[in-house]
Amino acid sequence: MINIPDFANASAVQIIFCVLAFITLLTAFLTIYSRNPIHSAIYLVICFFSIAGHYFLLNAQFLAIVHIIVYSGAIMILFLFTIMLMNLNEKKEVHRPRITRLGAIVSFVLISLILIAIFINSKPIVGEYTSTGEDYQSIKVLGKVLLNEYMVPFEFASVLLLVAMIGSVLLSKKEKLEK
Amino acid sequence: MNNILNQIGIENYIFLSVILFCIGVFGVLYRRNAIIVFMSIEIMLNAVSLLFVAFSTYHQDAEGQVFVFFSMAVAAAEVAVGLAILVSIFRNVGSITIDNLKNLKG
Amino acid sequence: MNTNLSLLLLLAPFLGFLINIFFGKSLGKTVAGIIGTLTVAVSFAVSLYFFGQITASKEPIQIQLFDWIQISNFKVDFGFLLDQLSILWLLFVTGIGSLIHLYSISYMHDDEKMHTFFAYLNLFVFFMITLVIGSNLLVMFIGWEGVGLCSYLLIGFWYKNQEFNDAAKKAFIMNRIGDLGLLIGIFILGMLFNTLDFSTLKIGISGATDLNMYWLSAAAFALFIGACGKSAQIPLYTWLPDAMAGPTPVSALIHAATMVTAGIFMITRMNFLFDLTPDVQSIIAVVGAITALVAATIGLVQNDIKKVLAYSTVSQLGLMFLALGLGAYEVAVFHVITHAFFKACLFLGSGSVIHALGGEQDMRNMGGLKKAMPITFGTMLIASLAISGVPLFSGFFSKDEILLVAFHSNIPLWLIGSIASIMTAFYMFRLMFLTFFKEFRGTAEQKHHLHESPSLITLPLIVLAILATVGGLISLPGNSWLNEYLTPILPKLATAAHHLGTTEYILMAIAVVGGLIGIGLAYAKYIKQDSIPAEDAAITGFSKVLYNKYYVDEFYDAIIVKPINVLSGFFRDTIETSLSSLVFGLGKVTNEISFQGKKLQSGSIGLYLFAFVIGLCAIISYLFLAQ
Amino acid sequence: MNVSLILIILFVGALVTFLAGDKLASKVALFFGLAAAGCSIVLLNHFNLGENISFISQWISKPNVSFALKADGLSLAMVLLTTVLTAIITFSSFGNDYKNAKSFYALILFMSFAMVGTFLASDGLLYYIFWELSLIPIYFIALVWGNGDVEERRKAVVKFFIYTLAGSLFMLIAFVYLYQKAGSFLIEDLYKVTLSATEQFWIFLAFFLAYAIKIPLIPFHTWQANVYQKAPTVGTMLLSGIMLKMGLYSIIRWQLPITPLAASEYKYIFIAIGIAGVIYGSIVALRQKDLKKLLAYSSLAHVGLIAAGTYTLTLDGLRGAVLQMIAHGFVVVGLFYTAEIIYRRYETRVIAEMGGIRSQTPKFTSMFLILVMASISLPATFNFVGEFTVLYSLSQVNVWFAILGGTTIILGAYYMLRMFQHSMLGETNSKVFADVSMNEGITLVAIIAVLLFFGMYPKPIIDLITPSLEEILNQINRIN
Repeated sequence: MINIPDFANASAVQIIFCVLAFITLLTAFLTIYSRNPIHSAIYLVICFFSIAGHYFLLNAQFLAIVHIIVYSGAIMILFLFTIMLMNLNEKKEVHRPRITRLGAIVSFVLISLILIAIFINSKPIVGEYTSTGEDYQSIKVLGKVLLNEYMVPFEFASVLLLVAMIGSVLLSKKEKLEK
Repeated sequence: MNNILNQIGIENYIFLSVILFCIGVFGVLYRRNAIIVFMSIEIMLNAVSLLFVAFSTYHQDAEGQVFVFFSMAVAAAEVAVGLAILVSIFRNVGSITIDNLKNLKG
Repeated sequence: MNTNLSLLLLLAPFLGFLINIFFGKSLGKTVAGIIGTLTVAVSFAVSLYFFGQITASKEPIQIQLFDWIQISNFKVDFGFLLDQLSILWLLFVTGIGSLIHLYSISYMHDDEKMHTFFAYLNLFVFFMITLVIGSNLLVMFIGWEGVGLCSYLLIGFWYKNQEFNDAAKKAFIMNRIGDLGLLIGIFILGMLFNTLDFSTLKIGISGATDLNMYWLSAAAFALFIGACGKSAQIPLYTWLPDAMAGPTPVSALIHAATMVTAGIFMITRMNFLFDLTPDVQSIIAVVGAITALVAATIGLVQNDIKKVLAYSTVSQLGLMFLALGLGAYEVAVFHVITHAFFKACLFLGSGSVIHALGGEQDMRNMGGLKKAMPITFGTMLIASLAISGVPLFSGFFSKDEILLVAFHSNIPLWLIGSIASIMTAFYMFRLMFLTFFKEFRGTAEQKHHLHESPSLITLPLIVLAILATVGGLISLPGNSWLNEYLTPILPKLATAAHHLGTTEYILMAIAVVGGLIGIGLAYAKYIKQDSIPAEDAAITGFSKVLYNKYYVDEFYDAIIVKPINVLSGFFRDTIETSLSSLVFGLGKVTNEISFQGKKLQSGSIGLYLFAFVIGLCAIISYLFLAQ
Repeated sequence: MNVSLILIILFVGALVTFLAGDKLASKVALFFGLAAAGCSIVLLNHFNLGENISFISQWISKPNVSFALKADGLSLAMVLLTTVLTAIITFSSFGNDYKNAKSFYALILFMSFAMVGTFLASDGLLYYIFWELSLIPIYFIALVWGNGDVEERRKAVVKFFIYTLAGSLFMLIAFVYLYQKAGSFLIEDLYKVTLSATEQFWIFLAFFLAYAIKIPLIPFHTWQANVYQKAPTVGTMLLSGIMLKMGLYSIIRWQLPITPLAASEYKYIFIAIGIAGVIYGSIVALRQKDLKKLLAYSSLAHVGLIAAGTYTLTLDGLRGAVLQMIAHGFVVVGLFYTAEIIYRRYETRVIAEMGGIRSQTPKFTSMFLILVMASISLPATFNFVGEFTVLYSLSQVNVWFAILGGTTIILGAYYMLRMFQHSMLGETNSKVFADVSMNEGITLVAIIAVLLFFGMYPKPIIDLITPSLEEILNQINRIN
């Protein structure tokens, strides 16, 4: 099922995909592997950028932009701030028992195998990707869908963000010890 | 209209996101640092989002992207609250190694 | 008319019971006694009326009152059957009953709970009448158990003494063992013939062609066990001597004249069944003969005046069962009647003696009462002569007929019966000699108070003594009014030959001589030799075994009562606790599992996550890959 | 007018009693108890006139559950038993002062409500709900108002609660399984389900576990004696007088007709279990020192016989069982009440500490003796009618069953008379025993009157229950 890409005759898009995918996987791995949390965060930012690149590749420009803003911009900054706030570095990393590592690797292998096996077993994918030519992912269309069909969840999402904001403020406020 | 998937194929996206997801799982299990675990979770979320977008293109339907949009909102909220919790844990315990957090021991 | 009269017959004693139990105390002792006596006398009068009616018409009177119990294949009516047999029984139950009530007015006058006593007596008569006139086995069973209840109440009348209560309890439980047998018999009959009604059963059993002999015998045997319990036959006889704990009128009425004859009544009622089951009949005959002999031997050495009479009763009942077993129902009935007369007389006489001696029952402390109590002595002498089978007294005729029947069917049984009769003569006159002859052996104070009993006591004695003398007239050999009277009940009688041959006369002579030998032996030992039974401790040898009643009570105690009690303790202490701990153990196991399971909840997030992922893998692979 | 009225009266009664306050509670409860009894008698009259007094309405559409109350002769007889006994039990407690009386009496009425519901419900789930509902009030009654050491009491009562609850769960499983087959919980639909022999066996067993624990049959009886001893007498009366009849009733109504094949296949085993209970209970009762415990074991023996009667699958067995259920309900309530009367005066339940009561109070003794005699089923008491019929049905199956089951009349007489002898007879007790009060007298006389009247004239009850039992028997025999 897995088609080995024919690099010799690869089109530009294919090459871009391969590069992006490689970057995504590598940085994701490095995020986990790196001992220094700061490095991890930075690798993660790169990973997010590459995913945004995938979005561009898939012609989802709006989502790609939002992704960069939210993830690389907001979330990762939050991570970095927190890491710095806690002053984490390599030395604070505790020793991991071998059994943990072994368990992690085993389950990694297991879940990969299972997921891949599922997709291999699932119905073959249609070879031809027809296109109706309809516009479905421009900002205009997305806005209409979001504010018509998904208006209520959209509003809820805003409420959620508000609540999250209040919650995080409350949580990170220094507790006044009342006796 | 020229569809990008004609050149790349949806299965490649599937494999990409599966592997990405598994890396996330691996991170969650492998690392003891709560912040890294958090990051791994973000990786898993992104893996799923990527698949959403890929299938959105595949089905020529905007809804997949809308869902990614919502999941981003949730992820943002989650990170905000989660990190706030981590901060307060760090303040109280002095460490964010998850091995030390055993208050739930039965 | 008949319905109302039969209800009057039944309910008059019940009314007496109600009045005495509710208002007895305020009415006063004498009034309570009179009410008790009168109500029974009313029943007697009604019985007489019915007797007249039945001798004229010869038609049994069937009365149906209401449906009682509904069973799938038949229903049980609450009804009465007044035929020759039940009316005969009614006559002597209510007749002797009223005499004994009369006697009790005086006898129980010193007891503070005399009204209760009369209430119980009335209740007894009520149940006894129910037993006798019930039209089916189940109504009879009401009376059957009811008289058991009254017997329990009356034996334990002086309830402050726990030994008396024990005796009462023993009587009730022994009776209940028999009752279970009776019930089983009823069940089998119900299943076989779809009815419990006597008249229908009779038709069903006599008319049926393909009878299942196995079940028929089982039913007859079960009924016989019931009769054994009520009529104190081996192996269920031990309650009757103990029952002497009750007041003496009770012993006379219940444990000599009426209740204990219920078994004979029932077997006679069911004669059509027993006639078809010769195996059971022979069992009955053998059991009766052995009971007669065993009880007579025990009676030889007893020193308690009432105990002697009690064993004598058991022995006489044994003779009646012997007759029943040989199919001579009319002879058994005849003996029941004569026995009722002379045994009631004897018991009441002994009561009179005990009364005079202020409660003394041990014959070793009596003697020489002849002069002080002439009427008591005279009546008791007549009764003793009757029971010993001295010619012309009633007992002679009835006992002689039993032996006659036995001789014709089975010589060993005849021999056993004859020996028992000789022994009877011996111990009865031993009783008479020890009690009434020679010098008084009691305390001086008792001697000072010696007196003849008041006329309320002596009157019933005299009446009974007369009846004991002339009672034999109802069934003279060769010309039996009783046999003729009972022919509708016992169809065999119509065809039986009644002729007196040489054999019969020889047997009669043997019986008379035997009786006289018994009397003579007693005379030789207790008058000539002037011997007095030894103290309890000095009794040795075989007489010790006899004195202790062959240790049967101890035997039963050891093989039945003790094991049950031990078993009960074992169940209570061991089985119950282990069952209980089994249940608690289940709880403990659950607890332990949860305690162990708690350890999984280690609090380690890493472990949770690992488990989570593995679980996820499992679920996913099940959902997607398992197909 | 239909049977839901009784339920409404009892439920409203419980609420009103709770609101009435401690002082009025007992009287209000008695009023509602009598109202319910009166209502059931009126309904009985309507029923006898041929009116339809059942009540059915859709309750939950998915799953398909109806609020169905079906009143046939059997149900009505049991309802009558429940309501009349509730009134008697409530009245019997007038001599006692209870803390928080309003809750106490409200719980009694509530329990009565649940039990009446159990007897009437003809929808499986509804029945199950009522069945479990009845457990809650008795749990609190026994736990809060019981006697003896608190810790031990808690242990006994919690054991009882969990034990019966666990048993009932099997029944629930059986109902769920049946629902999957039938698509409805209505009893008529459940009757129609055709089940294979294996299915029947498991369903039969599931029902049996629930009922055997509730009744209780050996060897599931270990909760019984302790709870009877620890519970307040009112609780004991409710438990022994009515609640264990729920189990017996359910055997007849639910277990046998739903799984007739298994019932006839294994009937010998279950009759044997019942009879083993008779003998075992009687023998254990012989050497009990505590009056209430002795009565508990005697109850074990009697219900064993009743259960054996039901499993004979004959009309006589079922009829005798129902008659004996009613009779036993009354007599056991009476006996426990006498234990309570003695306890009120002597503060003891140990038989050895009693004795010599008869000379002080002949009235009480007579009534006690009548109850004892009824309990050992002397003819002309109601118990005899029941026991005779049951034993007869056993003899139809096998005479040996009747003989073994019949040992109850011997052993029963033995332990009851022994108990009577040591508690009532003997030398006058040094402690004063006050004569029975008005309330106590009325209660006992009422019970005795019922026992004696129906002992002589059981026809009304026989006529009432027979048609419905015949119908159930038809259901049982439908496959054979």
